[in-house]
Amino acid sequence: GGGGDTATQASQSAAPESSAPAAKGDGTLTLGTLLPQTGSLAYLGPPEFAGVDLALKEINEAGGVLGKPVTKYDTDSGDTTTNIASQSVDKLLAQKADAIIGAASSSVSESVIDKITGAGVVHFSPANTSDKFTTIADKGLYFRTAPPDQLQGRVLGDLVIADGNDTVAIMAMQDSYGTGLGDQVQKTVTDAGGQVVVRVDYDPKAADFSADIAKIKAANPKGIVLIGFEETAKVIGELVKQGMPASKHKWYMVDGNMSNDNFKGMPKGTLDGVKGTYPGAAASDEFREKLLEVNKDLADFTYAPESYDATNLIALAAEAAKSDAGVDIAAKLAEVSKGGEKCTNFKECVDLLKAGKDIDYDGVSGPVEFNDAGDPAVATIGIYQYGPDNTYPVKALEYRTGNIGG
Amino acid sequence: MHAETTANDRKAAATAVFKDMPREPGVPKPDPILVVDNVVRRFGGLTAVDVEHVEIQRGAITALIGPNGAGKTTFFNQLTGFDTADSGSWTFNGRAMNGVPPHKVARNGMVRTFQLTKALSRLTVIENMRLGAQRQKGENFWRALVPAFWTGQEDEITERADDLLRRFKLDAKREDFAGSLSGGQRKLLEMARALMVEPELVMLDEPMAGVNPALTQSLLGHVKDLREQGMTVLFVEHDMDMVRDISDWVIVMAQGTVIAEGPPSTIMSDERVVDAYLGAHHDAPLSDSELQAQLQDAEAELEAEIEEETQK
Amino acid sequence: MDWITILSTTIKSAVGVETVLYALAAIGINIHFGYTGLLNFGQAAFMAVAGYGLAVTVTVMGLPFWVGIIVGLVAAAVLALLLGIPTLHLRADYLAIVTIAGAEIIRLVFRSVAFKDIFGGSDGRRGFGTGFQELNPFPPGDYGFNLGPIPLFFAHWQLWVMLVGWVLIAVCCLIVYLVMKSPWGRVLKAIREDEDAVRSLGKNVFSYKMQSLVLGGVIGCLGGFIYGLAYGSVQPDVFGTETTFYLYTMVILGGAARVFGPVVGSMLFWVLLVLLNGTLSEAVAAGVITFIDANQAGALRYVFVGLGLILLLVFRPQGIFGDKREIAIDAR
Amino acid sequence: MRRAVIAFTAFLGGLVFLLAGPAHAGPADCQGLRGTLTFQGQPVNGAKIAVTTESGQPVEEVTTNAQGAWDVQVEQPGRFKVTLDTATLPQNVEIRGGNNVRTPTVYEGNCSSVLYALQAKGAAGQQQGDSGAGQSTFWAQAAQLTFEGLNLGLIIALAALGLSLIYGTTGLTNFAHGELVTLGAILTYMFNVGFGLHLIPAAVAGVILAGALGYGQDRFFWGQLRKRGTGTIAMMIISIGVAIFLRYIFLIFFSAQTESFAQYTAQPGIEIGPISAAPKNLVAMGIELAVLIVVGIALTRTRTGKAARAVADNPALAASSGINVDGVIRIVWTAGAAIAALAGVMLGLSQNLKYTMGQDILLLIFAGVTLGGLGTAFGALVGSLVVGLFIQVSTLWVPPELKSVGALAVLIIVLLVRPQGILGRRERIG
Amino acid sequence: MTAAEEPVQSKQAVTDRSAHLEGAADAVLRCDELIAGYLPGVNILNGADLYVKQGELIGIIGPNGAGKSTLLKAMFGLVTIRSGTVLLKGEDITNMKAHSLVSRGVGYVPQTNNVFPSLTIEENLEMGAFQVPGKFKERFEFVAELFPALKERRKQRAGSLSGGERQMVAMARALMTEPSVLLLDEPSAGLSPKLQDLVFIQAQQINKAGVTVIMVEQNARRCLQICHRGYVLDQGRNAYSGTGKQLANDPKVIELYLGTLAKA
Ligand SMILES: Nc1ncnc2c1ncn2[C@@H]1O[C@H](COP(=O)(O)OP(=O)(O)OP(=O)(O)O)[C@@H](O)[C@H]1O
Ligand SMILES: Nc1ncnc2c1ncn2[C@@H]1O[C@H](COP(=O)(O)OP(=O)(O)OP(=O)(O)O)[C@@H](O)[C@H]1O
Ligand SMILES: CC(C)C[C@H](N)C(=O)O
Ligand SMILES: [Mg+2]
Ligand SMILES: [Mg+2]
Repeated sequence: GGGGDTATQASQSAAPESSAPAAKGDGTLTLGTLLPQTGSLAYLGPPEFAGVDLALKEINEAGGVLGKPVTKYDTDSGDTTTNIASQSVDKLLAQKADAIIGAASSSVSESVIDKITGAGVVHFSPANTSDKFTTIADKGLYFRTAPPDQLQGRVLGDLVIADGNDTVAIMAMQDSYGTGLGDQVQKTVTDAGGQVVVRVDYDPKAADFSADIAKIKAANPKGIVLIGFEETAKVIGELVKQGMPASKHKWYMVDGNMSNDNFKGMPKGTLDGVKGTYPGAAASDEFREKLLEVNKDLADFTYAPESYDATNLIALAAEAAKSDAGVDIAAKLAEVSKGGEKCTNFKECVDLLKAGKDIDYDGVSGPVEFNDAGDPAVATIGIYQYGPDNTYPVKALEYRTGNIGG
Repeated sequence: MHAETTANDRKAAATAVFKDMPREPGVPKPDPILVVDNVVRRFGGLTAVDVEHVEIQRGAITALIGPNGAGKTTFFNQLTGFDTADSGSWTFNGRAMNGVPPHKVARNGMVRTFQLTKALSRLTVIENMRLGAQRQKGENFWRALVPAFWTGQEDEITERADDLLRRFKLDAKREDFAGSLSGGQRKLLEMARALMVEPELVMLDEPMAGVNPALTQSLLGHVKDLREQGMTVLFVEHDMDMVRDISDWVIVMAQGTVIAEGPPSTIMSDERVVDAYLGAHHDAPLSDSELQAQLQDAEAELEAEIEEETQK
Repeated sequence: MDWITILSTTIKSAVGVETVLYALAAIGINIHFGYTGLLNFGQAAFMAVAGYGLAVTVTVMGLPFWVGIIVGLVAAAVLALLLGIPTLHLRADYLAIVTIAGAEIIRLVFRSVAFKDIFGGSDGRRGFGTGFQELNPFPPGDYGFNLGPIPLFFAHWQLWVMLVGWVLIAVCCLIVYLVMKSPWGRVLKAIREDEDAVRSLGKNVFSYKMQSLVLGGVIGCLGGFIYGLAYGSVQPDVFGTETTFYLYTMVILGGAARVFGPVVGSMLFWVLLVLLNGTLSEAVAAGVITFIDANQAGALRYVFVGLGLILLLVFRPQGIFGDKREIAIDAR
Repeated sequence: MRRAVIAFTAFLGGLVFLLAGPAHAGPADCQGLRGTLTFQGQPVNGAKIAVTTESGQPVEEVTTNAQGAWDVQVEQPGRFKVTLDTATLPQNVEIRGGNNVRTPTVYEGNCSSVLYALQAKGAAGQQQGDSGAGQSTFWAQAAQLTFEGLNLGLIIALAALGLSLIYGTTGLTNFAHGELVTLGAILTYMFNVGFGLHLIPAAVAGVILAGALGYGQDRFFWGQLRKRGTGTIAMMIISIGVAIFLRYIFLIFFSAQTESFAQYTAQPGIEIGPISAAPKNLVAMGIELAVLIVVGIALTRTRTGKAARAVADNPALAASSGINVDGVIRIVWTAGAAIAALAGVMLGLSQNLKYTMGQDILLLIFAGVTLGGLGTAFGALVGSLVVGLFIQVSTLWVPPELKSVGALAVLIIVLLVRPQGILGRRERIG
Repeated sequence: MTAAEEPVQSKQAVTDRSAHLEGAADAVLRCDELIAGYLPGVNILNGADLYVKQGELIGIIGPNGAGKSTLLKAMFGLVTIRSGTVLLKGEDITNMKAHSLVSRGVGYVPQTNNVFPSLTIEENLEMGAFQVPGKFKERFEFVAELFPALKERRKQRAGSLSGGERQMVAMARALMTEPSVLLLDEPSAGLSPKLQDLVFIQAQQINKAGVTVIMVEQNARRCLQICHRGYVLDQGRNAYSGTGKQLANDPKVIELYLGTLAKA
């Protein structure tokens, strides 16, 4: 049966065809977050919220934007099986948000991008990695600090090959993120001499994955790439059940399912040696501690830096534009991200701006330089490895930095 | 209504036809409306119907009698297409009817009622009646959209329906839901509704079971009228008074086969029929003395039993 | 608590696009279930094929908008035939299950990876509403009025969808009214009561059921169009069984087998839902209600929907317009 | 001799590699192609590898070192062609798949790995005999899927039994049955994770509590409705209301996350012939089968069972025969809810818990019940097994995400041929 | 019913309730001024009175829709009584549940829907002996002797039986227990003449054995022949009452309710 909230279309829905209204700043920068509190990415919500909250704290401590403290509304993005996101956007638009930070899931972002950009509001995702957004029609209002999956796919594919997996299975969730990343991994692996013996694009809503795993089992691959969200726990259960544990086959995971929380209930050693990748440069311990001050229960830090950077960038762009209108912010975002005097936090940057300088914000997640598509041009992917306690350390095995374009 | 003479004509005609007819199963009739050949219906090991040959005379009232479970209702089901016969064929007005779906059978002029009534509960009695009418213009979707097409016909139908309701003593219930009728009233509605179809052959399955005798009597008059109007009636009934009163010809079924045919007066004394079906009170209603005798028998038996019990 | 906003959204929802599209689909259900007794639990599929018919025609095949509408209508009619042929011989309860199954098959195919290139997988299709909005006679802007302090405004494109929708509702109600008081409608109602009896009276039951299924399906599919046009997108999961269940709720709420039942039912449903949603989430935000958080407030209103449906059927089983006598007749 | 040398150097190399490992960490100053050739775990030394640009311009030619590794640095990133000279491989070795050309891409500031999988020449059979191997893997997969089908089918059957009991006795098509399944799982979860009970006693407690709630449901709700003379269709719609009501209550208390029980999650499978199964599945299937058989027999053989069927047929007549109709229905509700709860526990055990878990399989439950013939207990078992098997086994041919489509299509087809279901009986007419 | 057929004032007409009150003094089962109905606001029974003494056989006749079945159902707790009382051996059983009446020794055969269609004949009969399962074997033999057809078909589902066969099952089911009061609603309807005889004889026999019987019949003449006393019910009220003979020979009753067909 249908998703939880299928009938929940609340009243205002955006006409995708209407053009962006003219800027009308009201003097206060209002941010909305559209991040997962529920649904299959809920476990990645806390670090993202924490990133935004931390940045906001620092911004307001530094005097706010345009002389006024920044206001913020938190909303839930749910996941694609519900349309909580669309209601949340309605709510944020009604609250006159100038920029919306979110969503985490690419598919969710895709479902609301028309609505947000149609209202002339900046749509800024800290976590969307689907390459679709590079080319999507966004009226110039869509930005992200997360790198498109070309990069992660390349790194992951190379990792799989470097580990000597000549036969590979790819089990990817079916949405724009999963299939996109899956395609990239597949291409890299194949080009480098590996063979993708089976590719299963699965329905994340499926009740069980026994048939999908049986398909993989029949192909008997050396390496198994798991691309998905929270349902990966179920997939792993099934892999173990059907006799393909991580000790016999090499598993690889990705940003959507690398978690320190989700697999704790599993027997010790289930994930021992499993490798995975996710975007983000090595964050300093100091940054992590600051995050923990905001939320002491954080177990994962995925996309916290990106969220932090996104918030700072929006605030800086508003300062640079001297306007809190979405369209004005968007116009300045690329400018503050590159070409100018380097600075690494809001206070530092805003002082430079006030001094009339051109700035280049370098964030915690990386240098963040926006290209024309609103994507970061350069980014870093970390390669992590699980230990016997089914968690992975904060330090990556290796960080690889690369240009998105190649 | 019809003139007295015509009425007697039909009755007389029927009597004349049957007068010298041989009294054997499957006997050919001069003007059969329905001819049945080798109809067989089995349920698992049980052969419910196995009729070799039967003809129903046009314009007459034929009774179909037989013990419980003889296969009468099943036979009706086969003929009207509600159940598929294992084999066999039958013609109605010379047209082969096997394999024809029920609604087509009805449209061809052969309408049946159900022993276990089928009232259309949440339709009013009058709507039940109106439904029976055939060739209604308003039953086509597109014409239904334009009331002008069908209101005239609807009025005619209603008039006819009201007429029947009055005869069947249901006029007081006209606007009530059919679901609120009593058992006997349902029987009446069932029959009245079938007559709305104006069929050539009406097949009534125990129409009077559960109907008050006084009303039965007046309805029999109506059935006779139907014959006068040229309708053929085939009915199943266990009420021998009724069979005797109105039927021109009687067919007897037992264990799926037709065991005897004949006019009511003689068939009631047919030995096989008495054995299989009628039991003690065959040719006349039980008189008081007979009843008394029966009772005494029973009492004696009972006493014997009691004695036995006590002796134990 | 922001009562102005709550009231404004609530009042607007009484005539808003959700009300319109659910009302249309519910009118279809009413023909099926209310009048003919067909327990069609696959109404969402009719909406889906219409929405997708339009979407795929426009986005994938690149044909104009009106071709999409035709494709959607034809798809709905074909679906009715396909669904009807195997199911209409079945008993009511079997029919219910089979129609759910049929609808789910359609939803699963629409969301499947295998047909992603056509139907867009679980993300669905978007960007096909331009043709419709080009016909919009209202120049861009907001239209409406202030009811005291309460602003009641709709954007031009919303207004256009609503206008078309309400005209469709009016036409459908007229058709239902005309047809159900005619002998044609009588046959349907009789079929609802006992098919065999109707057969014995010479009516082609199968044909009537099929006509009913097609009529209700096509009317229901209009709801699918309105959905697609109002949201500019279609997603498979919107057309799940739950949607059909809500449609039934509306039909029963208004009163089954009543011309305006589904329309009033849909209006009430959305008014209550939006009102509850507004009040609850505002109450949580304003700290009036502390024992649940904002997400739980969203769930809570569905708890109330369920509760409302139960209480309604318990205390007013005939719905708003229904006839108590009719309910009291034991259909068994 | 030579072998020993190779082995030794490999060992040394490995050592060096291990030691050098950390050097790889951090942004390696590397822009080019690299790879390692190994054969049966041993490095392959001296194999020639030629790297050209995509258009064929030679870049560099290298030979693998003692560790089997090779490395080519390039100046310009881009797509390259890498060719392994098969003649330089040891005699008994060949490239798996035969193709010795690779076309990797080098990205700025990054090295890309290139892989040549090597195999013994004789082992070509592995490659050629693919069709034979394919056959046997096909059957292995079919066997595994059959097992999965039975596993799922039995869970569905259990849930279906509960539904069928209640339907069979009260005529209620209970759309809230899925929620009864969820309820069992969530209650058990509460005892298990919330109160820290081991899963087995927690399940017992959960099932008992669910049974009690089933009793309460009938006593205070459905029973009252019956008393008011609520019709079956109305009841069915009411059950939709109950389903929505319960589901969102679960959402509020359980939240929308997927959870698992504290014990037996990701239990490793054991191999039994061609199939591999977790012990928990086997135990669960045993319990399911036992419950199904016991209840099925109870229904046809015991007095209460027969009374339940009598009540189903005609409550008024049952009462006239001296059957305590409400009592019987209450027993059925209790048992039905408890069985549904047990199904929920089993489902949670094999698929994890979610507030929609019951709703998600409700359609399959209905399909099972319908396929078997409404209101017959053994029909529900047979129908559900068919559904379960079809769902899983059909994935041999259809994409897994469409697996329910197959089962539902079968439902429709079977009903076309047998409108009364597999074990159902036709009604008499007239 | 038209106005002309309103209960006629004759010597038997029950206008005052004195006769009833007098007779009912030592009755086993008595109903007083019952008012009952199905739909809200519509009464089907409008103050019906009835009593049966120990060992009596009572017949109830009347036109279709008079409320005869409703009266039986009301006594047996299947229709809610809106006012009035039903007493069984002095105990007030108004609106008591049917199954508890069964345990008090009351048996009932409904007019329609009187078998369990999905149960076999044997199981149907088993249900008849639900409260005394130990007696099943013995009673089954007894019933099987009465209706040999049933014994042959014991494994057949009642739903596939013919109308008359069902009626036999229904009757047999009621005979499975040995009730002290038996309510029969048109037990002979749909049966062949032979079996109709059997039913009437059985009714009498049971009655002779000490069972109190109340019988609703449209086979009115036969019913009045065997019963000790009869009631004519019309429009939910007693129209006439008297001994069977009295009623059977009352010209008014004959004209309005019995008809002359059988005499003809
Ligand atoms: N669907 C069925 N399955 C099995 N047996 C059946 C079925 N329908 C009828 N029978 C059997 O076939 C026989 C004939 O039944 P039918 O209803 O035709 O009898 P009938 O002559 O109408 O009897 P009655 O006078 O009692 O109505 C009966 O013994 C009945 O049990
Ligand atoms: N379930 C019901 N719902 C509503 N009204 C009913 C119901 N059953 C019977 N009635 C009404 O009650 C009145 C009396 O019905 P009842 O069945 O008692 O009649 P009866 O005397 O037994 O008639 P019959 O001889 O035809 O069986 C009828 O007019 C009928 O319309
Ligand atoms: C939070 C992330 C796992 C989201 C994912 N990168 C996506 O784009 O869908
Ligand atoms: Mg019969
Ligand atoms: Mg009666």
